[in-house]
Amino acid sequence: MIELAPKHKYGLPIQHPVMPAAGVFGFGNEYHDLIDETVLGAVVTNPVSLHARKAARGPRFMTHGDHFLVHTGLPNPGLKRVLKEHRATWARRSLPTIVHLIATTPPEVAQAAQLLSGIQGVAGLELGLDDGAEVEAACAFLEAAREGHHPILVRIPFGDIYPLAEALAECGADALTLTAPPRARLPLAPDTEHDTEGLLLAKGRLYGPALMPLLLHQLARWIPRLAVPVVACGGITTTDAARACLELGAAAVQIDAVMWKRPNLLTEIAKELSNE
Amino acid sequence: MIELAPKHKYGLPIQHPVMPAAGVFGFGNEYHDLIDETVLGAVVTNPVSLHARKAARGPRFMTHGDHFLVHTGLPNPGLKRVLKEHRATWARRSLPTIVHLIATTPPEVAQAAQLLSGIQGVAGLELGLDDGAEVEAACAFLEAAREGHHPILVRIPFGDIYPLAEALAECGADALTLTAPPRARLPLAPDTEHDTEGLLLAKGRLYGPALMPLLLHQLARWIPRLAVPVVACGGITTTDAARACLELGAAAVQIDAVMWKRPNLLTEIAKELSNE
Amino acid sequence: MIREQVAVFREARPEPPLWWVRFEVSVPPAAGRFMLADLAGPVRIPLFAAAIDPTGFAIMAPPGHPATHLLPGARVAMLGPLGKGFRIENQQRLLVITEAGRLPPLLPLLTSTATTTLVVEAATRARLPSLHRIPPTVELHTITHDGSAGHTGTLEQLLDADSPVRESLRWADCACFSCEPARYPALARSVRRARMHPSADFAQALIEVTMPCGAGACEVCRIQTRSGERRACSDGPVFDLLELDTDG
Amino acid sequence: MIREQVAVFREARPEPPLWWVRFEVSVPPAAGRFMLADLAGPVRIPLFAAAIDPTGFAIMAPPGHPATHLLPGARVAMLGPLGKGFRIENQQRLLVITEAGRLPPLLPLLTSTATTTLVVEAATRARLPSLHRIPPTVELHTITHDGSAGHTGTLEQLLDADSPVRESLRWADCACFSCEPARYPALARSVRRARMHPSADFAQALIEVTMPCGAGACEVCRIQTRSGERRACSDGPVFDLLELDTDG
Ligand SMILES: Cc1cc2nc3c(=O)[nH]c(=O)nc-3n(C[C@H](O)[C@H](O)[C@H](O)COP(=O)(O)OP(=O)(O)OC[C@H]3O[C@@H](n4cnc5c(N)ncnc54)[C@H](O)[C@@H]3O)c2cc1C
Ligand SMILES: Cc1cc2nc3c(=O)[nH]c(=O)nc-3n(C[C@H](O)[C@H](O)[C@H](O)COP(=O)(O)OP(=O)(O)OC[C@H]3O[C@@H](n4cnc5c(N)ncnc54)[C@H](O)[C@@H]3O)c2cc1C
Ligand SMILES: Cc1cc2nc3c(=O)[nH]c(=O)nc-3n(C[C@H](O)[C@H](O)[C@H](O)COP(=O)(O)O)c2cc1C
Ligand SMILES: Cc1cc2nc3c(=O)[nH]c(=O)nc-3n(C[C@H](O)[C@H](O)[C@H](O)COP(=O)(O)O)c2cc1C
Ligand code: FES
Ligand code: FES
Repeated sequence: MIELAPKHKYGLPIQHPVMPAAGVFGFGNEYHDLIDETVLGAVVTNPVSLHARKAARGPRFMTHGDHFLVHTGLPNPGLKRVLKEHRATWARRSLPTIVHLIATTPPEVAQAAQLLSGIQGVAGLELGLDDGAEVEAACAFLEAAREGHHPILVRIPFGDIYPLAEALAECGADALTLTAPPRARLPLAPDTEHDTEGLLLAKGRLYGPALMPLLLHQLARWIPRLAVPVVACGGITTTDAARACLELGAAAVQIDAVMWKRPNLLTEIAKELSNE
Repeated sequence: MIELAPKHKYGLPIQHPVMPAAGVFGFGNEYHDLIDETVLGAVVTNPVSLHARKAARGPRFMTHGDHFLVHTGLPNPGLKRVLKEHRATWARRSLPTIVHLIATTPPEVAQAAQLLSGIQGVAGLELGLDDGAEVEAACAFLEAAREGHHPILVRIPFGDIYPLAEALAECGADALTLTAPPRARLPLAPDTEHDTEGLLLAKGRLYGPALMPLLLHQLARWIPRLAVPVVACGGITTTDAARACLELGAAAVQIDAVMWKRPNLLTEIAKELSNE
Repeated sequence: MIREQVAVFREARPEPPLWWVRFEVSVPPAAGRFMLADLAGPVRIPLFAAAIDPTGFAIMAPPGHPATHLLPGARVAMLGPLGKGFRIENQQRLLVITEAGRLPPLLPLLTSTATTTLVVEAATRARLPSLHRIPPTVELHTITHDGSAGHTGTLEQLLDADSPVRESLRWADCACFSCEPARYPALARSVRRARMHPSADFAQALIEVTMPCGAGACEVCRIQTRSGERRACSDGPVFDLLELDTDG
Repeated sequence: MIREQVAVFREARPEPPLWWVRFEVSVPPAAGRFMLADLAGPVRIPLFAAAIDPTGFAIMAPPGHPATHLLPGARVAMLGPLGKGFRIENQQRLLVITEAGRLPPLLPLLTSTATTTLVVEAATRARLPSLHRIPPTVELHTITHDGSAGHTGTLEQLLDADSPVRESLRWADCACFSCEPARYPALARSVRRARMHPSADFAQALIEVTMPCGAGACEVCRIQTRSGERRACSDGPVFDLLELDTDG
């Protein structure tokens, strides 16, 4: 048993150290027929906000060798609609659901956290911050998320571990997810119509195998000085990499967008780790 | 003509916007027979320190898909020996040589900068800082480097743009190189003897194509607020990527370790850009 | 609910300007549905069938497509069939309207039992597809922008003018489109002008966008419809064309 | 000063447990020198010749090596020949000492005009290389750790004991080694014990380390010698064995 929220009154115990990252698994049971959820520790939902959000305009996906950029704008139908469609799935599920909440504004986050408070199957919230969030703003979001009664994981942007991780642990985050994928840009083919800033560049978050060695470095540097559990996330595509995260002190690992290519990898890694 | 050091009394004019990054081209004319240097703007030497440095122990190189980790410890025979062996090459070269100086201690950097002051062909110094350098320490290194009379480029570590870039521009850096490759770690095969910290992880700097989109994001974010020229460095492997850096406002680009695989790429990109 | 299948690559042969690539698989995708294949690259690639048979399906892919680099007998992991395809059951008179380059995923429609009319648009004659994949029973209209073959103009112009193309739209029971998605709002309006009260699904349009997950998880494939955003991978990729008239 | 060549891949055939892979190239690498080939992966891969002929060279590579995946006629960009190879000109009695798995880069030495003795060490008989690449004129001594073939023990033990292996070292004009680099300091001391005043380059050792650039630029290939750090790619990869005795 792994306790992700040792300081929280209810805690957030999980049976296994592997889960999908926010944004790769959907809200409900999209992968039901492919994936044996029982070997997972938890399921993290796609990002959701109190109000509906529309998809980003412009290019949303671009490959770069083994890597790719995704820029969706975090579209979602709003929390109420998500609850209506998926709360039954969460209630039926034998393992905890962690709802990923987009840090839009503190009042919206507070209202969303309250709405989620009574929901069966939801065992915790993961708060997703925007890049470059200032410490006070990030703490205000955390405060707001704590107005529900769930344990709060905060997912830290790739470039912001230094200002945010220790501060949020002190402000009362139950656990930290290190990290959200980094922001990146790519030159677009010159004939592309979508042009975000006069220049032909696509914007987005970078996914791919190169994130893993960068993540390991950050875990080695930061876990020793963080007083809360850390969930590792970023480019983990092998059991060796997942194990390295755990040996560096991570409490659990999240598997990100590699799932779309290899849906079984999530449970393969989970099974291989649980056989050790 | 591109002026890399507009605020410096002698300036650092270069004819073309492409040069090799520190550490990929050697000290002298190793690539003489392969590369037409005349299409380059400058040549940046391998990192050198006042005193000799030995190679790092443990694994120095490890691949990870299209990426790799390098950890050499910046070995070099010390500045005097390098001068003895290579100053004739620098003097003969028709384009500027920029000597990359390792920021060991401020007094050593000052002494090295003075030694380099009279050397024919040397048109500037690039100061390489360690990761996580504090602002005051970084400025002290810059001060020391300015004790010679050369323009100073400071190469900023990947994770330290936020604290260092603006501060160093204000402390008098003539230009900034964004960035040195990021620190990273990789799990070693379990049978490896070299084990750096009880755990089987190799340490090093990460090179490869995924750095480019991360670089473009940082350039877009930082160039508008920096009052000095920026030299872009990190994962540039195509003319499109080099052009994107220049369009984002970089004064020049450095081509890094891809050179080892494709030595001609440096001059290919340089030629393609100069034909535009 | 997603099925996983192992397809076996059987052959790839050039059929200029494309390649014909055939896979064996237990459950092939119907017209307009797709498989997500684990070929090269960091995400899976959608494959639409250009031909379907009891033991598998074939795609038509451009040169350099990773499916053209497989070795015979190679096993390829595929998710699917995924998505909602063309709904043409019990339609007597089928009209298929397509840009030349977007014809392959509609080829299976041409072998349906219905009486079929095919309208193909290309910039110029050289861009028209070779005819040998088009059954002789299919009535063919070609449109070229430069008038080098068939009718002169664009699809929109011919649908709006008094033309045999518009005539075929008038008489059809069902019209299946495959065009650049940005054209669909205008095409929807042309359909409305030609038919007074088109029924739901009278005009159906295939939207080909990037679909990295195919599972409704990644939200990359979102498209705007009159009734809000929908996912191409699970709500489509074949949509009611009139739903795509988001400008109107 | 680095030469660039385009090699043409000619054939790859299994020669268990390795593959025999042949390239045509104008200037092939002599024994102990290498080519840096642009095959798969983010850096070039060093290739040492297992056989040299006027039109090219062959390597012996493990299964899965990217050279075994080339298609006939494939053109491969190579830098080289690079480095300093074995210096065996005018040597009458050549001794070649190698771990079984490290024999291939020494095979060209066996076809030199000298009288040659080969000592091959393996953990057990099954690990010994197949004999058909060893010319019949070569005198062969095998050593196995478990005694399953030839002499029993390790190379160091046999060099230090009163053995035919030590005897061959006594009589040789030149000894060429190819072993795990960590063993060289001990082997250097064994050589010193067997020969009173070995001349420079009497014992030569091939050091195989990662060489990403081959140009003396990356500093990854640095190795420690008695006279300071040297680069395997340009100062070696064949060094005077006695120079590698850094412990002593
Ligand atoms: C206390 C503090 C600590 C900091 N720590 C760090 C650090 O450790 N590392 C570091 O790199 N920087 C750090 N910064 C710098 C900070 O991240 C940036 O200055 C800040 O993000 C502004 O970004 P930008 O406007 O330059 O560019 P962009 O990131 O391009 O953002 C442009 C604007 O658009 C908004 N925006 C961007 N993307 C979206 C989107 N998808 N949807 C909606 N809005 C969006 C941004 O919020 C911003 O207002 C820190 C800043 C402060 C004040
Ligand atoms: C003002 C300030 C601003 C900062 N800004 C940022 C920021 O923007 N982004 C960010 O990520 N962090 C930032 N930091 C944090 C800082 O980078 C780290 O806390 C610091 O690098 C210490 O690293 P470490 O000891 O945790 O780990 P490591 O990086 O592993 O270093 C361990 C120790 O070994 C030394 N060392 C590491 N590698 C070598 C080597 N190859 N050769 C010799 N010595 C080596 C290091 O100097 C350190 O003492 C900032 C810190 C300060 C004080
Ligand atoms: C207001 C705001 C809130 C955000 N909240 C989240 C979040 O909850 N989870 C997350 O992973 N990223 C969050 N981000 C960062 C987003 O991932 C990113 O900035 C963007 O909105 C969504 O990514 P994309 O638009 O690049 O696809 C937030 C960004 C903004 C602007
Ligand atoms: C004292 C010190 C000085 C450094 N100076 C430089 C430098 O001049 N240039 C540079 O690119 N990196 C510099 N770095 C960062 C190094 O690249 C890196 O930390 C390490 O020393 C060399 O990389 P490696 O050992 O990981 O190969 C310095 C590091 C240290 C500890
Ligand atoms: S392809 Fe991912 S949601 Fe449609
Ligand atoms: S291989 Fe790069 S210096 Fe030797």
